[in-house]
Amino acid sequence: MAEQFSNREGIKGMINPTRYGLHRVAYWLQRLSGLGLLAYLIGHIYETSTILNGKAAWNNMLSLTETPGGHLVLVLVIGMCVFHTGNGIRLMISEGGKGVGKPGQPEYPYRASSLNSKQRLCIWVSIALAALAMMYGAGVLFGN
Amino acid sequence: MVNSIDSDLLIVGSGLAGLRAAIQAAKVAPHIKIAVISKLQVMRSHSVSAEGGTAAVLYPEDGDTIESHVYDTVKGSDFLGDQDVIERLVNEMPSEVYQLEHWGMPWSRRDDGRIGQRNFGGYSFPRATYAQDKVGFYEMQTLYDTCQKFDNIEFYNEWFVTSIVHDGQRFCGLTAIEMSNGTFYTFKAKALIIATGGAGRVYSFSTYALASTPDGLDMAYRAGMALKDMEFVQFHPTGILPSGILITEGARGEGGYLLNNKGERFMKKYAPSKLELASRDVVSRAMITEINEGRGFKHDTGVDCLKLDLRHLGKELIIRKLPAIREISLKFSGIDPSNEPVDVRPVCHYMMGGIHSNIDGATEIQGIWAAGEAACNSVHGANRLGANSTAECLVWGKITGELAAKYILEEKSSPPFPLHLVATEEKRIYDGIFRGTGSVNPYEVRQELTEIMNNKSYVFRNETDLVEGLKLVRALRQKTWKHVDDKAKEYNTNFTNVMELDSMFRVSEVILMGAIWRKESRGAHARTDYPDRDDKNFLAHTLVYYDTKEPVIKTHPVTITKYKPVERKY
Amino acid sequence: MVPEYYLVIKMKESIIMKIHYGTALGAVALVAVHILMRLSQKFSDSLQYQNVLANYHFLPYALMLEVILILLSVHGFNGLRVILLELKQGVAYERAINYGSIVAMIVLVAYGSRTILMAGMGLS
Amino acid sequence: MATVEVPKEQKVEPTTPAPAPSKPKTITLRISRFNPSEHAETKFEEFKIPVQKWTTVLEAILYVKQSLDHSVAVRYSCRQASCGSCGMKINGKPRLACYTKVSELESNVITVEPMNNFPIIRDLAVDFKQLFSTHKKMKPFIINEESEVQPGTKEFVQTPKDLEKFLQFSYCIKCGLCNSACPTMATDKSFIGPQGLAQAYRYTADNRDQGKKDRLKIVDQSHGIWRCHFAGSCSDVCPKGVDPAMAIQLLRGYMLGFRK
Ligand SMILES: Cc1cc2nc3c(=O)[nH]c(=O)nc-3n(C[C@H](O)[C@H](O)[C@H](O)COP(=O)(O)OP(=O)(O)OC[C@H]3O[C@@H](n4cnc5c(N)ncnc54)[C@H](O)[C@@H]3O)c2cc1C
Ligand code: HEM
Ligand code: SF4
Ligand code: F3S
Ligand code: FES
Repeated sequence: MAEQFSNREGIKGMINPTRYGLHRVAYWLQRLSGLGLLAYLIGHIYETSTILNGKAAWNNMLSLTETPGGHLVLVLVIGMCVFHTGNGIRLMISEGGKGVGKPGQPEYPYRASSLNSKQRLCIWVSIALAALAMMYGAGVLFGN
Repeated sequence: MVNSIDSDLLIVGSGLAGLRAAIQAAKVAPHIKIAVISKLQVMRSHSVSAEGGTAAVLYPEDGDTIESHVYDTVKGSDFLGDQDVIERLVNEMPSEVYQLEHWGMPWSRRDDGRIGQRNFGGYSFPRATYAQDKVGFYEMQTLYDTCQKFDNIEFYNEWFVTSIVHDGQRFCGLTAIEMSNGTFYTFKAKALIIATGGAGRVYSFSTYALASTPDGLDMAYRAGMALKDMEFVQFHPTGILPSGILITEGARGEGGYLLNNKGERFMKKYAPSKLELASRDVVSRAMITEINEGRGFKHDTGVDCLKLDLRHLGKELIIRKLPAIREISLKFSGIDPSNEPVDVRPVCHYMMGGIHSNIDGATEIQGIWAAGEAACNSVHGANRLGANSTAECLVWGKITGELAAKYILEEKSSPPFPLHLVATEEKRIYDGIFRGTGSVNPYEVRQELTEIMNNKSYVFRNETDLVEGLKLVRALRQKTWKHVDDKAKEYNTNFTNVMELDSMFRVSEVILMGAIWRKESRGAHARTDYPDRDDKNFLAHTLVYYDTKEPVIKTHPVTITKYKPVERKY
Repeated sequence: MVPEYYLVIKMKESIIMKIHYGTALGAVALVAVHILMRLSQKFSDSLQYQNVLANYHFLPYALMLEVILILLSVHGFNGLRVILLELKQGVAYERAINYGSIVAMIVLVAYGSRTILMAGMGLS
Repeated sequence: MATVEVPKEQKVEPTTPAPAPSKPKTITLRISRFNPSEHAETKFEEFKIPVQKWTTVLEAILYVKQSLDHSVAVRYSCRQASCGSCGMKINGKPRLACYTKVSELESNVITVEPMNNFPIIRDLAVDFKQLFSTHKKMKPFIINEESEVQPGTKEFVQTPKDLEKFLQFSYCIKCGLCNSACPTMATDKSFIGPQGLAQAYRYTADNRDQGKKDRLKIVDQSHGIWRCHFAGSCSDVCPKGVDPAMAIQLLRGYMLGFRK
């Protein structure tokens, strides 16, 4: 059957973080932060490479990055990094089959035990830590 | 030119019987081509709804015996069951349960790891082997999954079979429509197993899946095979309101009570020793009597009902052993059975009758076998015991699968294919139905037909009602409902629904004619005008043959080996 | 399903993903050190040309940066590979993605290493 | 058999005065109509229909089919959530139509669309070929040399505890809702999907089975188990409590060496 009739939800469906609960939001944030961090990593490596071109070049670069805009990006990177790390650790543990609940006879009304409260707590904690780190970072960067 | 598919063995129907047959045939003959054809996707068959259990004598060491299962079944059948057939069922069953278990069936277990069994109506030993209360579902899953082992089983999901083609003696093939694109096909093969299940949707209040219409029965009937004992329709005591979804007998097997509006366990009047666990015909009649005598409740919908009380079983037991019942009542009726009794009423649940077949499942045409609920090898006689039907599907699935495979291996030549029959069939369905013209809504006609059946041939019957019913059915048939509004080829269920309705008319007529003919009360067939069993005139099976004018009724003897008919009491 | 042997480097997916997890784990520890070192002084000071160069001259730190660089490139580009693999399928496309991500890893590591190496050897 | 004891009379509480029959209310049902061989795109048709408090979405659709427009294409059978036929997108989320009461949606407009990630045959009916063939590839059966019984064979011993290890995953009715909710499935047409992966685990976790090695090899491919990112949407929509997300992570646990 031609793929145009396949009715796949496509990227929009993949991205849409609503509808399916907190795990889906975490999935989406993990992706987004991963990509963001990758972009930052590339940028960061380019940024540091200017040190090879001497102090002038380095300071030139600093004048680009050491700006309110640049600091905003850094704050975001801090948030992404903390969330991605925290949630990443949760994922590594869960994907190894730990903490996703124990199989047993489900009881109506069914509540999936892999979506249990510990899991949800971990996601919230990752988000909260990210928020805290961002505030701290903002304090350091924007404070004098 | 009509599209054609060649195969060796065709199995129509993918319920328990069809799947069990496919596996057995594939085991016996790994190189033949097996096609399982179903108008549903294969594991969506009605069998997934079976709940309570499958009867088998597993643990003689605990006191169960083969004789006891045989006798319970004979007695349950009100002595109309063929006793050699019943013995075969009972003898084959234990190994079927173990076979399913070896294929992955999640039977519920006792603490020591053995398979669990529970009480069921009409049995003198708890031998309904169970897997929570989703027995049929798990059995279907086990069989469907096991089928995936075999590469010579091909599934035709959503192919609507319309007719059987034979040359008068031997089977030749089938005609069918591929529903996803509407293409008409012929199948050519050496052997056929009909496993199209029951036909309970001819009644408006029914536990059956919406797809359980009598197409398969009708196909065989039109092809000249007899329908046997069709007047025996089982009404299960506990259909939940308002949907008619089944509350398994297991609920009473685990200790549930039936109560009337005085709060009495009224079954003690009707079956003092077995109470709620008397056979189904007995309990259903008791319930209707209570309702008729004014001791029923009125449901929201205005329907009379009684209460099934499970509260004393406790929430814990209900969750562990009857989870599906809990789910069904919570979801569909908004009642938690551990806090509140549920509203129930007798409901159409099983067809004892079916395509006339012998102890091997062979029909009157060479190369055609029938298995499962569609078949009538007379294992259930006038009333089926709960848990014996899934058993029957397994046993005759296996037997017919094996015999058909061996027949194919031995049979060298196929008869010439009577192509003119295919042309006739094409004309019947396309000119007669698809391109028909009419003004009457076929769905309203179906509703009316099923209500006539519900009103005129329910738990209690009498001559006036039945004759009136037959007249009404025949009059309804004259209306111009044979047309299809939807003209698309793809997934045209309007078309298949009208074909189903067409078959419902013929089979309803057979049910009514059999019921009028049988002037006695036996098993599920209770005539208020002939309240007693009449072994002198009616200890015989009814056969009904198709004829263009009026169906022809004949009889067939009952096989009695050990147990002479005696009065039946619970 | 697309056959899996279009990968010339016939690495099982489970091995690849174990590397993904492994690199992530390694990175957690090292990135933490990296950031803490930066925070041990005033942030703007940490960016002073001399201070940064001094870091590169400190061999253990330079080595750590190199390790972080490798871990994160592998992890990051494999992550990207995964996302792209799920976006679209097809033998040619998937082969391009698989090779592309390896090339990207190598390029990024090479480019970053150049900085570490040259800055570390005092070539600037 | 033990004689049945006749218990003490049990009183049903005097029935609360029969609740007044709830009056039907009218809602709007929007059905997505599309026949790929005839139309270029999907359009919605609206129907006004009466519903009661127990009316399910399936019943509502069948009301339309039977009384207003016979040509609506929809798949159904058991009407009791055990056959898996009637999965569709109801008000934006994948659900079983027979298992969703109109009243619980708390909306006067109900929109039904075919499930995502399955090709549309027509209207609400979608094509399951891929799900079925993927299911088959997972070797969903007991792999054990002794799986055929001989005369005199008894059961494999399996305690209630052993049973619990896989029972929940055998609740799966192959309705496909999980596959239609999974974000990987939304773009990856080669992904095995939660339904198949959960079944691979179901048989692997069965103490009668010896096919673990085979199945681990099957799921370890570039569009296999590693394409699950524990988004949990599968378990969020599963109507039967199967929790495929759990099954997948447990299966992956074997591969990461966290579990034996
Ligand atoms: C709610 C309920 C609960 C039950 N519980 C129990 C129980 O606890 N214990 C017990 O022993 N029995 C029980 N029964 C009875 C038992 O489930 C059935 O008798 C049995 O499942 C019938 O199986 P089958 O294989 O004969 O047919 P089915 O499962 O009904 O399958 C019929 C097949 O035929 C196909 N078909 C029909 N017409 C056509 C056509 N025209 N073209 C192509 N294919 C066609 C259908 O698609 C389907 O695949 C129960 C029945 C009901 C209704
Ligand atoms: C330092 C701690 C980090 C940890 C613990 C970590 C952990 C993880 C984990 C477990 C995944 C897999 C998620 C899944 O299975 O869906 C992942 C994905 C990913 N990571 Fe990291 N990571 C870290 C840092 C980084 C960094 C710094 C980058 C950027 C270079 C990065 C980029 C990515 C990308 C692009 C993905 C793919 C996203 C996806 O598949 O949805 N990660 N990470
Ligand atoms: S796992 Fe749940 S949602 Fe998925 S197919 Fe099975 S029953 Fe449906
Ligand atoms: S939604 Fe998909 S990503 Fe994994 S947890 Fe379920 S399969
Ligand atoms: S009709 Fe069977 S699951 Fe809905």
